Amino acid sequence: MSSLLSNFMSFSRINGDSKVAPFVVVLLVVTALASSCNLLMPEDSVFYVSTYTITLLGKYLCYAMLALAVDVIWGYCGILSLGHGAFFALGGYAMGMYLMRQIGDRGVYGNPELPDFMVFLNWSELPWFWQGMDQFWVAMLMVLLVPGLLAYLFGWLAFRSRVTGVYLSIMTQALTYALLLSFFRNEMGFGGNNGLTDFKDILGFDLQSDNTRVTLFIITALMLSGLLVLSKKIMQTRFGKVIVAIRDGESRARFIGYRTENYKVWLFVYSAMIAGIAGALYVPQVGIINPGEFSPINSIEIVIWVAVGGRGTLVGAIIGAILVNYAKTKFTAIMPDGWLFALGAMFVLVTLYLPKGLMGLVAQLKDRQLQNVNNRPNDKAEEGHA
Amino acid sequence: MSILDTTREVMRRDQVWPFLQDHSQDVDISHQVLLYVEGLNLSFDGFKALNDLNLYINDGELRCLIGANGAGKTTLMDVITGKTRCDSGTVYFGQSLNLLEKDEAEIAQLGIGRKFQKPTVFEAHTVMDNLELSLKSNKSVIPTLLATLNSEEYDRIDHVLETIGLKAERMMLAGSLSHGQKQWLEIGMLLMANPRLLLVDEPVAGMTVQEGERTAELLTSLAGERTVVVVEHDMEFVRSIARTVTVLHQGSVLAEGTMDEIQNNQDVIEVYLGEAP
Amino acid sequence: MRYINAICACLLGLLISTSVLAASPSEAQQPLLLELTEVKLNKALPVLQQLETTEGADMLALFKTMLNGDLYYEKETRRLIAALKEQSVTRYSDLFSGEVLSDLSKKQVRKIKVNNKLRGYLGEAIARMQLNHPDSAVRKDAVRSLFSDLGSNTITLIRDARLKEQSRSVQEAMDVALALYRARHAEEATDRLQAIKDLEGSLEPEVRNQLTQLAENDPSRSVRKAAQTGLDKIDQQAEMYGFINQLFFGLSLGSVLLLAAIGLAITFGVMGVINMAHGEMIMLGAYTTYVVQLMLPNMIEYSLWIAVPLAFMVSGLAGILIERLVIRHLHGRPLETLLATFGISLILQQMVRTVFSPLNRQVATPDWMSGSIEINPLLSLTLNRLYIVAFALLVFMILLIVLKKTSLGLNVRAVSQNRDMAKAMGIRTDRVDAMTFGLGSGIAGIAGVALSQLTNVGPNLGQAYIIDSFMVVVFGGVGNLWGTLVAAFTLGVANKFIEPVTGAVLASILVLVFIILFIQKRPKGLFPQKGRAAE
Amino acid sequence: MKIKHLVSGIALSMGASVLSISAMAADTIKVGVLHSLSGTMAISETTLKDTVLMMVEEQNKKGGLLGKQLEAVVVDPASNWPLFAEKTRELMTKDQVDVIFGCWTSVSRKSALPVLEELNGLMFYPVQYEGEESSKNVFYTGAAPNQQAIPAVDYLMNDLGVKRWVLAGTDYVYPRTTNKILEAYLKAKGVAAEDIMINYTPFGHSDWQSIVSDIKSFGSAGKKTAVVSTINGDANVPFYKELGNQGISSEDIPVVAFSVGEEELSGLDTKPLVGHLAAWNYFQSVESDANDAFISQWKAFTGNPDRVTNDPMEATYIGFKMWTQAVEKAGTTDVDAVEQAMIGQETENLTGGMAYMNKNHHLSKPVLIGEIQDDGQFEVVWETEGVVPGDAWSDFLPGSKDLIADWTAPISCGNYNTVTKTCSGQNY
Repeated sequence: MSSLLSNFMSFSRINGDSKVAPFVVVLLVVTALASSCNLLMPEDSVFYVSTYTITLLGKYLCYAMLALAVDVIWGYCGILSLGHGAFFALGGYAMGMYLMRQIGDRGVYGNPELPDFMVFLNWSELPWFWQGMDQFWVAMLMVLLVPGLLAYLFGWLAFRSRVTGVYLSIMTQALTYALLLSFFRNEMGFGGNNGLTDFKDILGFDLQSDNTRVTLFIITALMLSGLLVLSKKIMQTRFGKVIVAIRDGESRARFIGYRTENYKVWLFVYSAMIAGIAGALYVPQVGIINPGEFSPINSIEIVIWVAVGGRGTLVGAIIGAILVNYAKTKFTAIMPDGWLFALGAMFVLVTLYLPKGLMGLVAQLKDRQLQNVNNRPNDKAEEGHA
Repeated sequence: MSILDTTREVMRRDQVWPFLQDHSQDVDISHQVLLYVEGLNLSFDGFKALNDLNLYINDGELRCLIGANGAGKTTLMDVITGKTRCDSGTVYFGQSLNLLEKDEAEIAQLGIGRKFQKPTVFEAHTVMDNLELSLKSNKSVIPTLLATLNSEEYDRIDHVLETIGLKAERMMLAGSLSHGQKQWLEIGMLLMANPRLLLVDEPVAGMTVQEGERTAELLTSLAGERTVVVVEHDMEFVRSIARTVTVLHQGSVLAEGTMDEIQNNQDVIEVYLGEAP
Repeated sequence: MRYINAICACLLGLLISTSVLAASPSEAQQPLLLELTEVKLNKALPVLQQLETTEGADMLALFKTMLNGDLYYEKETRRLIAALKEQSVTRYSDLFSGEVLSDLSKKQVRKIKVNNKLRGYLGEAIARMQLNHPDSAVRKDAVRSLFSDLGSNTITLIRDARLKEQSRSVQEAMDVALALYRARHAEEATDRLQAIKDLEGSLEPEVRNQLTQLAENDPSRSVRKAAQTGLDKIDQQAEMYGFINQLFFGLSLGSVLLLAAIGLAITFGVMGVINMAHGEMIMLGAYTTYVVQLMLPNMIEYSLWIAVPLAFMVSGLAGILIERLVIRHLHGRPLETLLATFGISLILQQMVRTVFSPLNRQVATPDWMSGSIEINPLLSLTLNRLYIVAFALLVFMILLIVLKKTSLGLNVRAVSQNRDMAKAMGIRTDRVDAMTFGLGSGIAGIAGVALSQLTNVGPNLGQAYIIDSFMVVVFGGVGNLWGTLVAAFTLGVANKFIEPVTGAVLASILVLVFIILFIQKRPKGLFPQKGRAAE
Repeated sequence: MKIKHLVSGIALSMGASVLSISAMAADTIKVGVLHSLSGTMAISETTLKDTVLMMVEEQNKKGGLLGKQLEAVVVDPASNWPLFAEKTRELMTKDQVDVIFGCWTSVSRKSALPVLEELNGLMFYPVQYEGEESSKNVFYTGAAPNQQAIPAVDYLMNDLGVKRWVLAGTDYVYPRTTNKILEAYLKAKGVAAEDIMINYTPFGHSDWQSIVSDIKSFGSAGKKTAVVSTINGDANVPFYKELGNQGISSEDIPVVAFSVGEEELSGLDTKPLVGHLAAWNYFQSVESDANDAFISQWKAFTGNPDRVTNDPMEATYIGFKMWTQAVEKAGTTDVDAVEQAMIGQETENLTGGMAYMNKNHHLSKPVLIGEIQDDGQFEVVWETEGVVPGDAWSDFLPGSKDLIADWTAPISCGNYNTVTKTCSGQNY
C-alpha cells in the first residue's frame, strides 16, 4: 500500500499542479482506511466499517469509473453519449458469464455445464458465445473487447458519416434501448429479465467472504486511480489537445488536416472500455447483472453525475458520481418519493446555474483567491482543460 | 509473356513495387498552373450557388476574388477544400491531383490551407497549442498520441509567433485574444502547416487600419513561394495587394484582370461597382 | 356470440319498454322463476332451458336482463327486478310490470349471478327468440350467432322463419345456416354436395370449419373434392384479407406514432429543442381526459371532444411554462436542454404519482368508439383504430395549415430559418419560441387524449413513447412535417409486417437497429433540409 | 484543497451513519419491509408495505411478540434489482432485523437471495411465482404454478370443455416457466401440438392488434378455445381493450389470467373484461368472517373505503401470522429456530379453511377461479376440493422432476435429487 502511495506521490511531482494527484492520494488513503477498519477492527468497535459500507463504497467507485468514461468523451470531445450504460452492462455481463460458469455443478440443478436458467428453459447445450467464458482471462478479454468492438462499430459508422450532437445522443440512446429489449429476450441466452445472479466465487475466492469483498473494493479503487491518471496523461498529449480542438472547432481541425472521425472513434472505444471495466468490477460486488442496467434512464443519470461534478475535469466527474449516489442512498431512505423530485431538480438547476459543475465553482473560488494574490502562472493552462 | 519474364519483371532491382511506393505525390505544376477549377456547378434546392465556374490559379500568384454576397466566393472555397461536394465539374490541384475525390483532411495535408470568414481558433487552447496542433506533421492517431515537440519545431513555432506578432501572448488562451489577434493567429496556424495554397476569406474584416496594412504586407510577402487566394470586400485592401482580380457574379466568373481593367469593365460596373460604388 | 353483445348494447335503452310489454308471469312459470332466485349458479341452466321451452319468446326481457347482469330479486318477496345503471345511480324496476321501485335500496335486493356457461346459453336462446324480430339487422345477427350450434330444434325455428323472411341478406344468412345443417347431417352424398354448392361464397368461419371436416373425413370422394375446392377458394380470400388487415394494423400503429411524434417534430424539428419531457406532455393530455371523465361522469360519450381542447390547453400551457422558465435560458445549448428537460420529465412524472396515485387511472371508452365494423367475416376493422387514424391525419393537416397559412406559422418558419434576421424584422422571437413550444406541447397533449383510448393512463405513459417519437422525427428528417408523416407510417407498417415473422419483441428491436443504420447512411433523415440553412 | 475536504467529508459522514446504526439497542423485534416504494413496481408493492405495517400495528395492539414491541423498518429498493441485494444487506447488518417481508418480482427475490443466505436471514415472499426454487431462508406464501396455473387449466378443460389453448405471456421468466409447465401438462393430457399456440410480448406491450387477431383466427377453428394469460401488469389493459374491440367476448374465448387481481382491475375500465377469468388463492369477494374483518381493517387502516384487497395481501397476512406463531412456538426470533418452527404451522385462510406450511417452505392453499364482474370484483365460479400443496419443483419440467425440497432432517435440502440422492448448490 505505502509503496503505491509513494509511487503516486512521485507521480504527482512529475504531474505538476494537476488536481489529479492529490485526489488520487485522498482516494487511496480513504480506501486503505476503510478496508483495514473493516478487516482489522472487531465488529463492535467504534471504528468498525461494516461490509455493507464497503460494498456500498465499492459500488460508488464503479459508478465513478463509469462517470470518468463519460467525462472523457463528453467533457473533452463534446460527444454526449446517452448509451454508456450499455457498455457498462456489457462489461458486467462478460464478468457475470464468467462467474456463472464458476458456479459449475453447484447450481440448484447440479448441472456441471449449464447455468440454472438454461436448465429450466431446458436448453440442451451451452450456446457458442458462452464457450470459454469459464476461463478468467477470456472473460477479462471480453470485458474489454465486447464494449470496445461495439463502440468501434457504432463510432465508425456514426462519426464517419458525421452524425453529431443531438442526433448522436439520440442514436446512442436508441442503441442502449435496442440492447435492453434484446437482453430481455430469453432466447438471447443471458437469463432474460432475471439476468445473471447467485454467483458463488471468483478465481476460487468465496465472493461472500469479507476478504474478497475488500479486495474487490481495493482493486476498484486502484483501477479507478490508474484510469484517472491514464486519462489525464492522454489528455495532456497532443492527441488530447486534438480531442479538445475537435470539441471546439471540428471543421477547423479537419482543415488543419486531422482525420477527426478516427480520433473520435478511438476516444469512444477507450471510453467504452473504461465503462466495460467499471461494469466488470460492479457485478461481483452487487452480485447481479440484469437488463435493467441497459435502460436509457440509467445512462442519462450517468451524464448528470458528470454535469454535477463538472465536465471536462476528470476528478469532477468522479466526485459528482460519488456525491449524487451517496445523496441517492440517503435520500431514498428518508423520503422515497422525494428522490425523483430531487434528481429532476438537480438536472434542471445544474444545467441552468452550474454549467461547469462543482469543479467550476471550486475553480472560480480559487481564481478569486489567486486574484487577490495576483500571481497565476499555470492556472490558465489548467483552465484550458476545464 | 512467360512466367519467367513476369518474375523477372517483378524482380527488377531498379524498380519499387507499387505498394511500396509512398503515395504522397508532390503537386505537379509543370504548366505553372497550381489550381484548375472547371465547369463547377452546385445548387442548394433551386438556388444556383455555382454556375459553370471556371478558374485557374497560377503557382505563386496572389489572386483576389471579389463579388457581391451570394456570388459564390465562399462556396467556391468550400468546394476546393472539400467542405461541400459539387454537383458537377472538376477541381485539380496541379496536373494530377483531383481534389473532388479527397476529404478535408487529405486536402489540407496536400498543402491547401484555409482561413475562415470569422476567425476560428481553438479557444480553449493556448496560442502555443494552437500553433503546435497545426504543425505540418503526421496527423494520424498513434503518432499524434506519442508526438512531442522537437527543438526545430519549437523554433518554427517561435518564428511564426514572431511573424504574427503574438510572442507575448503565447501562453494566453486563444479565446481571450482580441478579434484582430485571432485573425492573425489563424493566419499563423496556416503558416505552421506551410501550405502551397492559402485560401484566405476576408482577412481584414474587423481589423483596424494598421492591422489591415500589416495583413496586406504579410499576404504580399507570402505570395511567391506560396500561392494566395484572397476573398475580400474591402476595395482599398484589394487594390493595395491585388495583381490579378477575379470578379464572381451569380456563381460564375464575370471578369478577370488587373484592378484597373476590372474597374473599366462594363458589365462589372453594371452588376457590381454600379450597385456599390 | 359476439353479435349478441352488440344487440344488447343497442337494446339497453329499449329494455324497460320491452319488459313492460312482457306478459305478466303465468302460473306455469311462477315456480321456475322462484327456483331461479334460489338455485345455485351451476344448477341454473336447466331452469332456464325449461323456461325457454315453456314460455318461449315471453322470456326475452328476462333473458336479456340476465345476460347484461342486471337481473336482481327482492330478498323477501323474491320477485324479479331489472336494474338500470345510469353511471353513478342504479334504479330498480319490476321486471314484468315495469313499475319503478324507487324505495328499494341495495340492501334489499340480491343479484342473480351469471357465468360464461349461462351467458352462452342465454345468447343462443335470445337469438332463437329474435328470429322474428322486427329489425332485419337483429334477425341477421341472430341467425349468424346460431351458426356455431345448429341443433334440430334451432333448425326448425330457422326453417319456419325462412318462409316468412323478406329481407335478402337475412335470407342468405338463413340459407347458409340450413345448408350448414344439411352438409353436416344429410345422409345422401348428393345432398351434401348440393349443400357445399349452396355454401359457396360464404366466408363464415363455421362454413370453413364444416368444409375442412368434410374435406378430411367424408365417405364420398366427390364430396371431399368439392369441399376441398371450396376450402381453397376461401383460403385464397382469407390470404388477401389477411394482408389488408395487417396493412390496417400497420397504419393504425403508424398513426399512433405520428400523433406521438408530431408535437416533437415541431419543438425539435422547427426549434431544434430536444424536449425529453415530450412524453410527459402526452401523459398530461391523457390525465386531462381522465379528469374530464371524472368531472362529467354522465357525459362519457362526449368526454373526448371536451378533452381534446382542454388537453391542448393544459399541455400547451405547461410547455410555455417550461420554455419560459428553462429552455430559453439554454438557447443554443441543445445538449443542456436535453438534460434539463429530462429533469423536468422526472419531476412531472413524480408529480402525477403524488397527485393521482402511482396506479393506472381508468379512462372509459365511449360506445361509439368501441367495437368494430365488419366488412365481411374475415375482415373487420376496429372502430377506435379507425377513428385514431382519421384523427391523426386531421391533426396533421390542421398543423400544416397553421404553419403554412397563419401569421404564427409564418413567424415560426422565419425564426426557424434565420433567428437573427427574424429579430431584425421585428419579430419578437422569444414570444414566437414560447408559442411554438406551446403548440408542440399542446399537440402532444391531444395525442395523449387519443392514446388514453389505447393504453394505460399512468405515470409511465410518456416514457413508453418518447424514444419511438424521437426515432420517427429523426428518421423522417428534422424540421420536415411530411417526413414525420412518412416515417411514422413506414415504421408502423414495417413493424406490423415483421411482427408475425419474428414476434413482437424482435420486431421492435429490428426496427430500432434499422433506424440506427439508416441514420448512419443518411444523417439528416429521409427528407433532409438542404442548403445553407442546414449548416 | 477543496477536493480533499469533499472526499474526507464523505468518508466521515459515512462513518458517522454506520456508527449511528450499530449503536441501536435490540429491545424491540425488528421487522424489515423490502418493497419498492418508487419506480415501476411501486404500483403493486406499496400495498404490501402497508399490509405489513397494518399487521405490525395489530400485533403490537395485542401486546407485541415475546413481550417485545414489533418495530417495522421500511426501506425502498426503488424497483432497481441490484438495490434489493444492497437493501437486504442494509436491513440485515445495519438495522439487524429479525425477519424481512418483501419482494414482488422474481428477479428482485433472486437478487436478495444470496445476501439472505450469506447472512442467514429470514424472508417471506408473498407473490405467486414460477417455482423452481426453495431456499432455507425464504418462505414462499404466494402460489406456485401448481397452485394457480394447473388448476385453472383443469377448470377450463373440464368445465368449459376447452380444446384449443393460447398461452400468451410477457417475455420473462415467470411466463416462460409457467407456459413450459402448462405445455408439458397439456400434452400429457393428450392435447395435440397444433392445438397449442404460444406467444410472448415485451414488457408494457401496447399494440395488441396482430396478436389478438391471430388469437381470433386460431379460435375460429371450431374447437372451444381459451387464452391462458401470463401477461404482466401494464400490458393487460391494452390487451383486454383490443379483445373487446375485435369482438372477442368471454363466451367465445375466455381469458384466464394469473396476474390480474382486484388491485389491477381498479385501474381500468372493466367493461371489456366482464366474464374473463382469473385464478388466485384469494378473492376479496369471498364471503367469510375472517375476510370481512380483514377488509374492514384494511379500509380503516388506509382510511380509504375504496381500497381493495388482493391475493398477495392475503399471502402477506398468512406469512405474518405464521411467523408470529412460529416465533411464539420457538420462543425466540433466532432464524434457525423460527425456520424449523415455521414448518407445520397452520393458520386460517381469509377464504376459509386452513393454510399449512409444508417442508418445502411452500403453503398448502385452496385455489379459486373467479369471473371478472363489472364492479371490478371477482365472482368465484370454481374452487378446488380442499387445499393444494405448493410444489417447489415442477413435475412437468425435465430439469426438475426429480427434485424435491425438504427442510426437515435428514434431508434438509432445497433441491434434493431423489434419483442421485444428492443436494447441490446450497449457499450455507
